[in-house]
Amino acid sequence: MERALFVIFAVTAIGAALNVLVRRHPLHSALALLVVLGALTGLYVLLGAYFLAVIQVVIYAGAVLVLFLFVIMLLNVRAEEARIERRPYLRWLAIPFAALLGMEIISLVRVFEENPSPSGTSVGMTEAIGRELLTTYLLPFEVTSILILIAVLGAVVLARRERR
Amino acid sequence: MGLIGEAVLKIVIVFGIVLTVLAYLALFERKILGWIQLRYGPNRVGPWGLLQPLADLLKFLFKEDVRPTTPNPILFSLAPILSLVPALMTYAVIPFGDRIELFGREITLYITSVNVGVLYLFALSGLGVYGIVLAGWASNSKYSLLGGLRSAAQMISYELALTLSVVGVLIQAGSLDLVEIVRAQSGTYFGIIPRWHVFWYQPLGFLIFFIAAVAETNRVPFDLPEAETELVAGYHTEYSATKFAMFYVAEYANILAVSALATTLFLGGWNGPGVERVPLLGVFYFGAKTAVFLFIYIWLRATLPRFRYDQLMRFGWKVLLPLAFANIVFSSAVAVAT
Amino acid sequence: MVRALVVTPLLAAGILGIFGRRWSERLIAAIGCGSVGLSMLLALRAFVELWRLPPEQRVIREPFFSWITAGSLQVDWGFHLDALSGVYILFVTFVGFWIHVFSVGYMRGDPGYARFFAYMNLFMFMMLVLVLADNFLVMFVGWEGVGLCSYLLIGYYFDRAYAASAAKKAFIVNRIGDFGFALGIIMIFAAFGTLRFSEVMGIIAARFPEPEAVGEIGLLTTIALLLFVGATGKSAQIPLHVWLPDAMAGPTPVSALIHAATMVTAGVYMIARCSELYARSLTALFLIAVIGALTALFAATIGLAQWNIKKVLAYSTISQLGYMFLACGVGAFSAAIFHVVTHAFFKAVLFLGAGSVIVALHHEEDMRRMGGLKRFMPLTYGAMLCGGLAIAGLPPFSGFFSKDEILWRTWTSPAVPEPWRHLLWGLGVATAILTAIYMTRLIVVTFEGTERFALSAEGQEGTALAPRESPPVMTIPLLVLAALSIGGGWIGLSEAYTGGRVANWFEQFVRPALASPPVHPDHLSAFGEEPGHGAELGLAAVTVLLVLVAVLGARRFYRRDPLRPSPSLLENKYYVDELYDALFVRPLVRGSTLLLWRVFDMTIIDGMVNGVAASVAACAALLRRLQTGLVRSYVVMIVIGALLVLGYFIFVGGRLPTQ
Amino acid sequence: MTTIPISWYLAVAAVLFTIGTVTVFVKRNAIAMLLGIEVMLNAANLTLVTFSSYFRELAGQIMVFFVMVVAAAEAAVGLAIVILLFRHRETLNVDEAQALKL
Repeated sequence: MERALFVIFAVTAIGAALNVLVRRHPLHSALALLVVLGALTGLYVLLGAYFLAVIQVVIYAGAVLVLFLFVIMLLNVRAEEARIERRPYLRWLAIPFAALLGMEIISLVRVFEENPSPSGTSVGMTEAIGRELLTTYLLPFEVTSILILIAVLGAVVLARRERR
Repeated sequence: MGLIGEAVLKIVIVFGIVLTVLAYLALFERKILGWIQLRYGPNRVGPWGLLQPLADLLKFLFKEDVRPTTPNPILFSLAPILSLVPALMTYAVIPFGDRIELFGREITLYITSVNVGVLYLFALSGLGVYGIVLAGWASNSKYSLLGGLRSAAQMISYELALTLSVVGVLIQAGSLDLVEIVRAQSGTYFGIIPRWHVFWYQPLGFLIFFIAAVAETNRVPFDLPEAETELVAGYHTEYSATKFAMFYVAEYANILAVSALATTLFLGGWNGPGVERVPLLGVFYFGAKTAVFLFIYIWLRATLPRFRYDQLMRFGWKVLLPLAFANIVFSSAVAVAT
Repeated sequence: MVRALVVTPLLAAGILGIFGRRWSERLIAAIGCGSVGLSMLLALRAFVELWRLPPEQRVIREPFFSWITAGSLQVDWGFHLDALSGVYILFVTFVGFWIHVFSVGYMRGDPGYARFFAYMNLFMFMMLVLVLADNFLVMFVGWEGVGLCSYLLIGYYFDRAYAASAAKKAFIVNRIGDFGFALGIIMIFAAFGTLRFSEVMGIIAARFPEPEAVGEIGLLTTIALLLFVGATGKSAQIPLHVWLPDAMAGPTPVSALIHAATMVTAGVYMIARCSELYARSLTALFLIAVIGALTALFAATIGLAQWNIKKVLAYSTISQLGYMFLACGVGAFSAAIFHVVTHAFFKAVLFLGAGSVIVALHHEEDMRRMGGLKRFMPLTYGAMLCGGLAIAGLPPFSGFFSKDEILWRTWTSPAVPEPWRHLLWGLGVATAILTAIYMTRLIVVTFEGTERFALSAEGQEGTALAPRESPPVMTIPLLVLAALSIGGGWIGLSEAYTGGRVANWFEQFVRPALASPPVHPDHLSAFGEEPGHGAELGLAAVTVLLVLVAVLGARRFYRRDPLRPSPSLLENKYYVDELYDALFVRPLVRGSTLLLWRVFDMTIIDGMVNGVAASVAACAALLRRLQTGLVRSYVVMIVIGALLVLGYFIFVGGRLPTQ
Repeated sequence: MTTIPISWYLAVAAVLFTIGTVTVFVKRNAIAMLLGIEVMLNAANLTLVTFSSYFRELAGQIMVFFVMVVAAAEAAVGLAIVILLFRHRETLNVDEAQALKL
């Protein structure tokens, strides 16, 4: 049951992520990302991180991605067209680096291969996270709130039409 | 197996009731609108027009499904579903009553109790935007697109105030679980005044919640996404037949859900005199309180003019949001003091 | 609660600093004083809570947040309230509050009203941090913070050159001391691996059962002496005393609060806080005692010859601080703290009284242009008289009890070898006599005799120019503090006066927080032989008698000729400033000009800077080809870089984490 | 409860991250690039949650929380820049926004 769910969510996530990559139209990419987020939510639930799972939907799906959709619709973005690269020979560089990446991923993942897998039911409860956020991580929390404030101001200033 | 059977049974019952209520909610609205405007309202189909919902249903099912020329036919069909499903999923966590004894076993009068219930509801309400936005986009029509755009901006803006207005309640109840929140509101102060959040420390939060909820469900006076005088019908201009019905039902489902939520969070849910002895009475109380909200919704529609778009944005960001913050500060102060 | 009492003044300082400019004086004063008043009430509550605990467990720890975590260095903002800091917060907030109230009247009409109160509140915050810190680093923050506020407030009238340079002088001289202090802290961490007071002192107590002998410069002595360098800077002891007299350029309440009652006693506080450390180094104790006694005498002689009323008080402060260090040096830490408290009361009275006089005479500070003010300002005169008698050490005023305690403890100190302790006692008594003389001189010259200030054209009182008694907002603090400088000493009444029936309350209270003095090898044989109460009373009687004679003599002497000139050596403060100028400042300036500027700066530094700039420009000419303006190529570079770094760690560096 | 080895989750995260990176490489549309960055962030989040859950250490989830907040901030500012770019250049192609290069 667990494994089946995991496989379903993992395959959905990867498939949808490929869709993000492949689709020409940003709106379709954004919707594929929505599916990725949903699948990840499922994985989070499997991992016992219920609070994050819900927050993932509220923040990412409910706010960030809607913002993307809004901008895509506002600007009436059209699908991307294929273009000719200026330095096509550089493409061949991809092969060695892809190989390097693959080796790195494999060797890193293998570090944890024999690791026993304790379950994580106790962590991830809202109360524990809230307590940690407002005690141990109070300073980062406050700094983040200031970051958000700056981002809001920055976005407003950037997107404002200049009055004449 | 018994537990799963019980759950399935409960889901079926709840959805049966909810869908029926939704159907009659449309009739209810038309009737009340009629009375307020000194008309009779629908009265042809059945006694007092009571069979009108059935007639509407048949009409929606058998009308032609007109499809515009659109580059996104799949999205066009998906949008109403995306709109309806989250709306119906909300009922999974709403507590209609406490537990009762039936056939010798204890049965809870809610489908499930989630320890992040409130967050679950906000997650669903956040997802509800997609249906409208995608409908606006996929219809390949200017009116629809504008409606969808407006809806996206409006719902993001008012969702903030909606979420923040509830924080006060959460602080007071000390839980995100809706059942726990309702339990926290049982009992009375001085033997007379119920311990509901709307009376104790959260009247401002209640007001903000209600206003933001009206905006969140795109109802008058915040119905700009479908403002008929400007946008024909906004995001669902191009929809007809079953797909239109889905939007229609989704809207009423949202209204009902939000009313039920307001009842749960602020008006003590199933609490009322005598509930301790006869738990089934709670369902009645719950229904009555929710009905009051439904009436207010319709009443608002009949009396208020629509906001202009800039007024709507200014109100949300410059009035409701600061008030919600003030309410959080106030609630924390109360929580610290008591 | 401890947090609240610390943070309240900081909040007020922030509010006043940001918004105060446009507010009315009334509002500023309300916030400025209100925050300190609130802090005072909270301190009182905290103290009562502490008081309720059984004596051996009188510690309240309140963690705040973790500040630095780097390797084995773990520094948290935590507050540590024990008997020692409890006494400190109580009198700091109390005296601080009344000085704030006084300032409401003193600073009236000043354009920088909000700035003044913001700095004062910030100072209160920093002082409380210093006192309540539970580790050396947070204490150092408070230590530097009060130094900063001191700098800001000395230079409060920054448009006047002498105030600005006095502020700089205070800052630089303190920097020398702080350097030693910082080195001491670093050594502590290197030696013990922690900075928390409780842990450090615990390790010291466990690891070093015996004190290091005189002349032995071991680990503890080194640390103790380095920390003591910091204390000499902050508490204006020889040779770093030169900044304090100049610090009088600030407004008078500042002098009262920072440069008399609270900040300058931080050195004493630090030594008492580390008493466990100091009690294990006879060398350091001996040096402290000698420097303290010498400073006390030396400053008292200068105080005899000054004409500026605030300068007299400044030298008096240095002298009294010398007493406190003497007490620490002989191992009588509780007596030192006791003197800190009484000194805070009577010195605050004296400074505020001086402030009242200065305001009445339109910012005249020269005693040669005062005289006869008794008639015009009876309340100020009364308060000053109380303060003066207290500092002179006449019973039953508070100064008597603390000073007597110090002298007695010096006489009987187990930590100082035989001839020295009696010699130190002699220095102390000589200082007491000098104190009585200069204080009598100050009061006589200021308040008695003929009026030497310029009256109005008619030369009559009642006209606009005649001095008037200050408003109640200034006299009430004076009276409150005067009352305390009369009665405040009874809390530390020595047992000798009751024949041992009533224990010394103050000492009983602070003893658990302090170490007991070490025993010098000379005294080991005589150990256990308690000197009697009779001896204590006898010595006290001798001192009081000498002081009384000094007061009466000085009164006669200065009434006859108040403007009697003093030896120029004294009037010029032993030419210490000139000496420092010739020894350090001028060589530094010349060396800086000739060597550092002309040679080092112009060729080497500028050459490096220009060379770096030129090489950067050359590299940039190459590197800017990478800046294609194509975002995607940047992304590719970032990712390739990340891949290479990761690859290095996985395949080359071999730093793969293993389970 | 869980019988899934930790490496499975990590492998999924690695693949997602790679796909996100390639998205950022390949797309010329600024919005699509931002979407690729979101995929990368989510992949990183997945590893954090995985470790957090397997080692029963809350810090990882707290970090995810912060990542989400920063992602929201990034999206807000990024999209504002996109709007600005569109207003000035009438395009979303980042390759055309290179007026400042030397």
